[in-house]
Amino acid sequence: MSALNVYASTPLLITSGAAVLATTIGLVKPGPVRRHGPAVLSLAGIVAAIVMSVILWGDRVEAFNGGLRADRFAMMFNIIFLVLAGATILMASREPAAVDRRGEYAGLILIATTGMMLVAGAGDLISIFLGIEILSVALYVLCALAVWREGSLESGLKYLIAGAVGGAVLLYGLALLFGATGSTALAEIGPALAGTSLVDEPMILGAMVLIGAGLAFKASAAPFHMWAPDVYQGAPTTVTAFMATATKAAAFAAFLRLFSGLIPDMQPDWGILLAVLAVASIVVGNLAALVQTSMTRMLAYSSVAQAGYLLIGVATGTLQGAEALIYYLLAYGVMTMAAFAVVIIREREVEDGDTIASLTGYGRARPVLGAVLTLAMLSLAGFPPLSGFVGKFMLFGSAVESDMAWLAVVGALGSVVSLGYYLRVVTVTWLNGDPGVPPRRMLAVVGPTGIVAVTLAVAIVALGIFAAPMIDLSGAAAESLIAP
Amino acid sequence: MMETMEGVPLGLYLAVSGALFLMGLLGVLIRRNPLLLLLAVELMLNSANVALVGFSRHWNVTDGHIFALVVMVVAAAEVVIGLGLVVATFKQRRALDVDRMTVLKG
Amino acid sequence: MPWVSAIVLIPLFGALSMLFVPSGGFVQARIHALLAAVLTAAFTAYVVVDFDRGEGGLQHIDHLDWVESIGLSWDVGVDGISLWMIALTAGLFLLGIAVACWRLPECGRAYLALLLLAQAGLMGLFAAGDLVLFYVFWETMLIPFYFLIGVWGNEDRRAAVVRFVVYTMAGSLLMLVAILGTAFTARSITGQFTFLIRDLEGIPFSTAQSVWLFLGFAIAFAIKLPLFPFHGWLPRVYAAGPILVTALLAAVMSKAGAYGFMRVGVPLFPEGADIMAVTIGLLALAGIVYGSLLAWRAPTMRLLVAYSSIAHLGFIAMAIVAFDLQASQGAMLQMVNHGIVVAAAFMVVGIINRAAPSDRLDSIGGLAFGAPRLAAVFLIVAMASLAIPGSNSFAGEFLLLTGVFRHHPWLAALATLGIIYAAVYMLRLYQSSMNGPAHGGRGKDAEMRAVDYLMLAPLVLAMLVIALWPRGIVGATTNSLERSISPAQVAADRPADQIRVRIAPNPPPAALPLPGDPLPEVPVEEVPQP
Amino acid sequence: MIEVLAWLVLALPLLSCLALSLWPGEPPKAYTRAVGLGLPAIGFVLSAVIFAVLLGRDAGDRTEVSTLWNWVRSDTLSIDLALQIDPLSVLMMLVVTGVGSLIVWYSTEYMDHDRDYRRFFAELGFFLFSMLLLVMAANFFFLIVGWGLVGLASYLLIGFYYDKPSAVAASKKAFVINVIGDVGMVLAAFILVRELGTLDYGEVFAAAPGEMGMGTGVSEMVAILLFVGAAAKSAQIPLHTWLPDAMEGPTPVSALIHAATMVTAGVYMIVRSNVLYELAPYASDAVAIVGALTLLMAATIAFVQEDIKRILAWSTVSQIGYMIMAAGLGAYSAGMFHFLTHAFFKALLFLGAGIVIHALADQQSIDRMGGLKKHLRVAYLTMAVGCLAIAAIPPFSGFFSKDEIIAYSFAAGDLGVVLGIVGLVAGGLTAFYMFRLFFRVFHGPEPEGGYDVEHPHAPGPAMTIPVVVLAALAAVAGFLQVPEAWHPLEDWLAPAITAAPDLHPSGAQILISMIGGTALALAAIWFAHWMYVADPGRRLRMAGTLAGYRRLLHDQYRFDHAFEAAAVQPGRDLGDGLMATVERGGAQGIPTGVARAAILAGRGLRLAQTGLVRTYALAMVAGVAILGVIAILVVR
Amino acid sequence: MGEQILFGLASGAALMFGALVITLKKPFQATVSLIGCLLAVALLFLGLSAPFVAAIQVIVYAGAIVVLFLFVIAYLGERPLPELDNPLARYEVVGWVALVGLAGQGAVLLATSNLTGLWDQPTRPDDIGSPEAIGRSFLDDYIVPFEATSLALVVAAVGAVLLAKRGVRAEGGR
Repeated sequence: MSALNVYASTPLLITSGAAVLATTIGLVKPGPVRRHGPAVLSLAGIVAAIVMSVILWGDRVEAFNGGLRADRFAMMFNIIFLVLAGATILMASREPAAVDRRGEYAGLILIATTGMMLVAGAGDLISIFLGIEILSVALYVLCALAVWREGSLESGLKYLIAGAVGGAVLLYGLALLFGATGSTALAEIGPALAGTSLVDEPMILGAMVLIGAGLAFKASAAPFHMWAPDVYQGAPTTVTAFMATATKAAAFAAFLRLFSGLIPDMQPDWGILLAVLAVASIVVGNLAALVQTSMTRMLAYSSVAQAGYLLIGVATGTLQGAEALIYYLLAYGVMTMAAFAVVIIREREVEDGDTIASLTGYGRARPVLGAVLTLAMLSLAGFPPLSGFVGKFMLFGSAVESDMAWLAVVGALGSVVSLGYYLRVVTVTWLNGDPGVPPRRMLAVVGPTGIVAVTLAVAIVALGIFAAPMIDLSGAAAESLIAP
Repeated sequence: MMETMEGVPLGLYLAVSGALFLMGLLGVLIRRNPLLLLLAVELMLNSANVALVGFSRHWNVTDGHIFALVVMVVAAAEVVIGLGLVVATFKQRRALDVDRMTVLKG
Repeated sequence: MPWVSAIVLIPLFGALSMLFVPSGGFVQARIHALLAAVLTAAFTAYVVVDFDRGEGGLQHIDHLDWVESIGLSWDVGVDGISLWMIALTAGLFLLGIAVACWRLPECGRAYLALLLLAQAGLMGLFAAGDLVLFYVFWETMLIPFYFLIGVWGNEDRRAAVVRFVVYTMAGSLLMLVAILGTAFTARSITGQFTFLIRDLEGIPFSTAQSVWLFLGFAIAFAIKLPLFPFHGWLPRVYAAGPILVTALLAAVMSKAGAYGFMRVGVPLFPEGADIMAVTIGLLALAGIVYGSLLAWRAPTMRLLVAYSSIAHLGFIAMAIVAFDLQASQGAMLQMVNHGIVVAAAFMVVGIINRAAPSDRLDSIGGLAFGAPRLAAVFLIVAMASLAIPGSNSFAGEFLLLTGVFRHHPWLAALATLGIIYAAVYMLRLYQSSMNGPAHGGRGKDAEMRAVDYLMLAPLVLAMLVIALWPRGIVGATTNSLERSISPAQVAADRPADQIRVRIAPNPPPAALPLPGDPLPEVPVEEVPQP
Repeated sequence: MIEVLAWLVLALPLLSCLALSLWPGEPPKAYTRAVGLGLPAIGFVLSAVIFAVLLGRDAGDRTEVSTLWNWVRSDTLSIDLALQIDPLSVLMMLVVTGVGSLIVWYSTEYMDHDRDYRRFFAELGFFLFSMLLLVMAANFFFLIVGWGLVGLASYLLIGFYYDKPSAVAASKKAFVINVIGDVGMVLAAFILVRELGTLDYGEVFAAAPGEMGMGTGVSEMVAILLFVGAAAKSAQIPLHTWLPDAMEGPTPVSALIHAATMVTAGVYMIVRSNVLYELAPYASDAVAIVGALTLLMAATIAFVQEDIKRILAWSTVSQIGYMIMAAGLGAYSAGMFHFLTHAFFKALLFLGAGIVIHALADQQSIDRMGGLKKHLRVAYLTMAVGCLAIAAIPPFSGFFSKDEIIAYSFAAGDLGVVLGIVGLVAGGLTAFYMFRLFFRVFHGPEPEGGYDVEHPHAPGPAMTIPVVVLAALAAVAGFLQVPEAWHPLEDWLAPAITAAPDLHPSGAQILISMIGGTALALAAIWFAHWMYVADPGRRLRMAGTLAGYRRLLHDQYRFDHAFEAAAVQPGRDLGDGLMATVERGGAQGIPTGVARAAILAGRGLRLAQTGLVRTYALAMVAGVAILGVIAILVVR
Repeated sequence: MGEQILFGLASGAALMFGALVITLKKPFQATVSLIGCLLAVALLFLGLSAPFVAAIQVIVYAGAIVVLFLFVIAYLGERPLPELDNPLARYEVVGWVALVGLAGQGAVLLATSNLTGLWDQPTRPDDIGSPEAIGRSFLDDYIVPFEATSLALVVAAVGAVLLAKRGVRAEGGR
């Protein structure tokens, strides 16, 4: 009880409190309070949590005897999660699945966010597992939120079954890691493993294989990705957006904590495992995305491929890799979220808004949203000077620096393939035929979602052109992870 | 207090644990009823618990026990949600067969 | 005064300013675009006039750290190689934008904005002194061209642009890896991490490093050039784009590949370049013959010019890997020439298309009677294109081939086949449309109009001026090209009297090489202290 | 002073071209005439002044180089935009501007009813400029530039009637073959740059003997490659086929470009490069042999031609063969002498033919002619002079020049003797086909059904006077060089021809050539008379003899077929083949294929995505297992 | 000696019941088998000196969670699935190979592990399994997971309510 230090856990406390409050306020009599209360409350909570995370930046405190870390790494990820959660809640203002259950929706998103923050700040294996499970369970529910839709329920159930298996694999891996070292606290595992290598102890090797697989599942890296397209497509699109960005970030937070942060010295041993996963993801994700007709499925496969790029940052096991990964996670989150925002708007406009074909001529009907989508696609494809480029540049750079240039080559070739589908969206948006919506509202951005979309688009550009501050922050976060 | 005692070595527990884990995996692969799938997942979680508790005794720490308890809570939460989904699905489709849940594919 | 930055940024701001032009404000849009283009041209003119011909390195450098922590910087400047590329870009885009303003297509604001963006991209590419910046512009310029062709092109445009972008990116993403590889490898040798081209010159990479890194760059350049057999994207794109865009694309963007070889590939990786030189030379030769034969048999006018472009760029590629000052200067001159000539050729084809029922060569003929002025201009363009002695192109090709001939006589001798074929296919183009009995369209429709003079008259004038005084262009390139090729000359064991300068690594290699990374011999005694 | 004049001479025709072509719309004919004729005529006057100035100087002091500006400097190579005024170029200038002006004058009437009056004179001006650049250039580079530009001018003028497909085809053929020649020259220039580092005449000729050496491969190569250019331009085997087709151009063009000036540029070039040729004995011999073969071949082909201009064209080919042969044998001044006289009499013949054609409303077939003597008196007389001159009947100019070549040949060793005999025989052939033409056009019966026009009309003064002037020159120009008497031309040219071997035909050789040549010519003329005049029906009766050979002659020894089969059609086939295979299948196909493969792979992955959650679990299990295997195999 | 007998019996039972769980096709029977398996595992926990965990296993796991299963089964009724072609038939080999591979890897792992005392007689542990020890540990080192479990339970509660609600699609939703 010596170092309880509740102060350091304020972001989590705020979000979980906000979650409970938002859920509760969603239960009041129907009316404006019920309609807007949850969103306002949760946004307030998110802002407060962000503020606290910023205040805690650099303090390097630990709460609860090291059970929760408030280092820069955790704070950085907190901010990423919170920003994405805020965007999601804003976009969900007209989410059909959230109608009449806004409180629960916001609450679950916030709880999932809390779970993610727990993962990022975890000081022991138990918290990591628990955080991942909390966010997963919350997402199972969110996926199935549109219970009247077959697809939504199906996605929830599929996610649950696959997720349970993935969770069990992860759990077993954590158990082996604990078994090999005798402790679940990260602070003790590290020293316990110092000087050994995976070659010496097969149990650690097994642990890392299982942990890698379990986390790869959460990060939707091939071959553990197969749930992702179905779930992304079936789930309400706002949830998908959140899943595709924040969950992935959480998985990579765990990756970084458990690999780069915990056993960087053993990178020569586990680097190849993650590299294999990265290659598989890049290949599978990009190829499968080529033939999709649904935007969400396409983005799902794209997220598989992006997971591959992100894995490069882990596989290097270096500070630079972590730095690149953290930066790219933010960039990836922003651009994917922006793409989803446009899809969400389109879905509300037309019945089949999820299909790529429905975007035909969208650029002429709604130039601003078309531009947002274009920026998102180009950035995902890695066109300079957008943030996606800077991220890939850093990731490839870290690979080259770690003598894994072949990984960068694979990434580069994958990016070429990815152009096939990213550009298709752009082509359809601008280059093809008649717009479905008359071009009356040239500059219209539709509601909060539109505002989110435009803001994110600005961020895509700004993070690219004015990348320096963000990169410095990522670097500081990575430093607190690897060389505290 | 590190005296040895008459007992079963950790390795055997791990072997049992591993066998249970694989059984769970096998169950997930061969069952079509989502309820049975959930049961198989419970097997896997239990196998992990055996390993955790076994390791805990091996290293003489409580961590494993704590972990196992947390796993139980998580399992409970998962089961609750899982069963909720199963019931909702049943209400919608009147059938419980994961092999027929193929609205989403490709 | 940051002249070069201004040259890059003015078109960019011009493009962005279109956002603030109200829809329907076409006059305003025209003013913005023209102003940007004219200002760019004026600044370029200043830089050309102010250029110090005695200096080989970069001049008018503007340096600003972009993302310091990962070594990115805004670093632009001009040297003798980029000077003329920038001038070419400024001139052609000024004309192009003027033409576009004169006859604004639908969605005119976007069109002008994209043209300006393309100009900014090209300017940045040619001015970049930093490898990453080079890459940034290399990629960025694809996007405006993608839209320009994709939105305003003909029926085949969508498939063509996607192929174009994907194909080009295939090379350039590998180049990105190579850029990273260069910087990190250089760091392991010198201890300094930089993407600045001038600081990466003269670094003693090992042979294997040099070859691999060179290849990484070379594929991107070869695709852009395009070097046979990497030209698969070109014919369809040239055939699909709106004619003005195709003209600009063929005139300026295809030079990016050659420029890359001269500015980056050869000077940074002399050993790799030397080892690959014969291969590239042979591919260039193959491209010359291949492009010529296909141009001869091409069914449509645009394809004919497109394939002729492959042949012409083959000459340039061949010259670049000869590592001969004269060849390089010829190549440089030829890059400018080809830019002017091919732009004019495409514009002429566009004029003919105006009267013709289709782009097919046999769809129209005998225009000379109704359109004598077009016939005259076309003749000049055709002659310049087939490099008749006395034309500007002949000046370029002569210099270039004499240079190549010094080192690879057979390569140069066989390359002259391209000159003969050029006569065949260019006359085919000229005669089938201009001569013979009139059919397929009224000559009057194809006669030169004021808007056509706007573009073609300056181009023809430029051809004549260069034909009369190529030294004006060649003279400015001497020192920069010497800098560019001399390391490769060293690598190729050329006689000492041919090597004019020696490039010292900057900074000198670290005293202690990293373990397991044997440091190649550094010719210390030959290196003059900077 | 003469530098400025020289630049003026060069600039005036260009000015004329520009002044005509830049005039908006169709200018008045008077203006066109004044500019088109006036400026070249002034050029001739200035050339004459230069000639006079040089004449006033010592022989060693007659070479001047005038640089306008440094055209390019790259590495060690520096090329100036410079003119060289020396006896050789002045001679050429005089002929080009002189004969040129006469022909332009002639054209003012000849082209009067053509629709593109202005264009014709503009293009003629351009030709004169190019030709002058060719002969006045002070280095090989601008020689090549002029070389290329005269090709362009020739192309334009051959294709003057551009709506006529045959003219278009002929112009293209001429151009492409000339480009082949250009490439030969360019390659020679490459070697010169590589070996000597310069292209200046002075420097090349000074350095070549020392740097390249006598009879070395390099020297031979340079000479051969230069000769490729000469062969293309001067219609020597095997690059001669364009010249007969070039008769599609207006007749004055044929006279000026394809008879008097441009086609003899090859001779000029060889003479100019005499130093290089003297370094290359084998190449020189090859040149001479090619010249002789061409001479013989063209003369025989001329036998069977029915088109008056084509006869003259083959005759030109043949006559240039004489000059090339002479140059190859080292008799440079003899070659130049024949060039000079040939310029006069061949221009005369073409212009005379032009009068006939003009009178018969553009009828060119000699089958549709005959008995024109009484209609076209001036033409008849002047053509007679021309024919006698080309047939080498004393005292007309051809007699002196041709016999000088033959005599020099006899003096030039064993090869020379053989070639001299060829020359003699060919002289006889020449006399025959020329008088065949002459008799069939002017004597004999009128064609069946009468002429194409009611009354062949006599030409006006603008056409008559130049013809008469040329006839006078063709008659007397031979006296410039009289064997064993005086040789002012040779002396004049001596400063330019520094390396000429000392050939001195003996008196016997001169006599043999003179008497033999004249006798053969007279016999041939008699034979022609016997065949075409004495009994006009005889040629029809004899039409069946030697049918096979005649067909070969009609096919012009099948050079065209050979080219078509050996180079053109394979090129087309190769192009089509490449388009179908490498382009569609490879360059375009492979990227497409890769893209298709990627999409197929994507479809495969899509199929694997069955929607069955158990599949996904299976993939995970398999994934873990594979990772485990990798861990065991790779990490261990 | 007692532990060995306990282990023998419990592990045998656990494996047997586990096998039944995945082979029995009727959900009710399978669930009952799971209870047996869980109880056997609880015995294993006892053998591992973890009485508290064992107790929780019996009370919470077997007693509460599995009962939930039984409720649901009762609610849904027993409906044997119609026999269909196994859509995974063509992947069956892959599955078996993967499972056998995993088993083999597990065996290799156990066989080659250098973990000290893996195959030795166990050392007697301290008092780590008692409620007191666990409580102290929970509130001392593991308060974060302890608190966080509440979140998991909140999610479960909220989620269950949400999923049970009949689909409401009012308020302008499509």
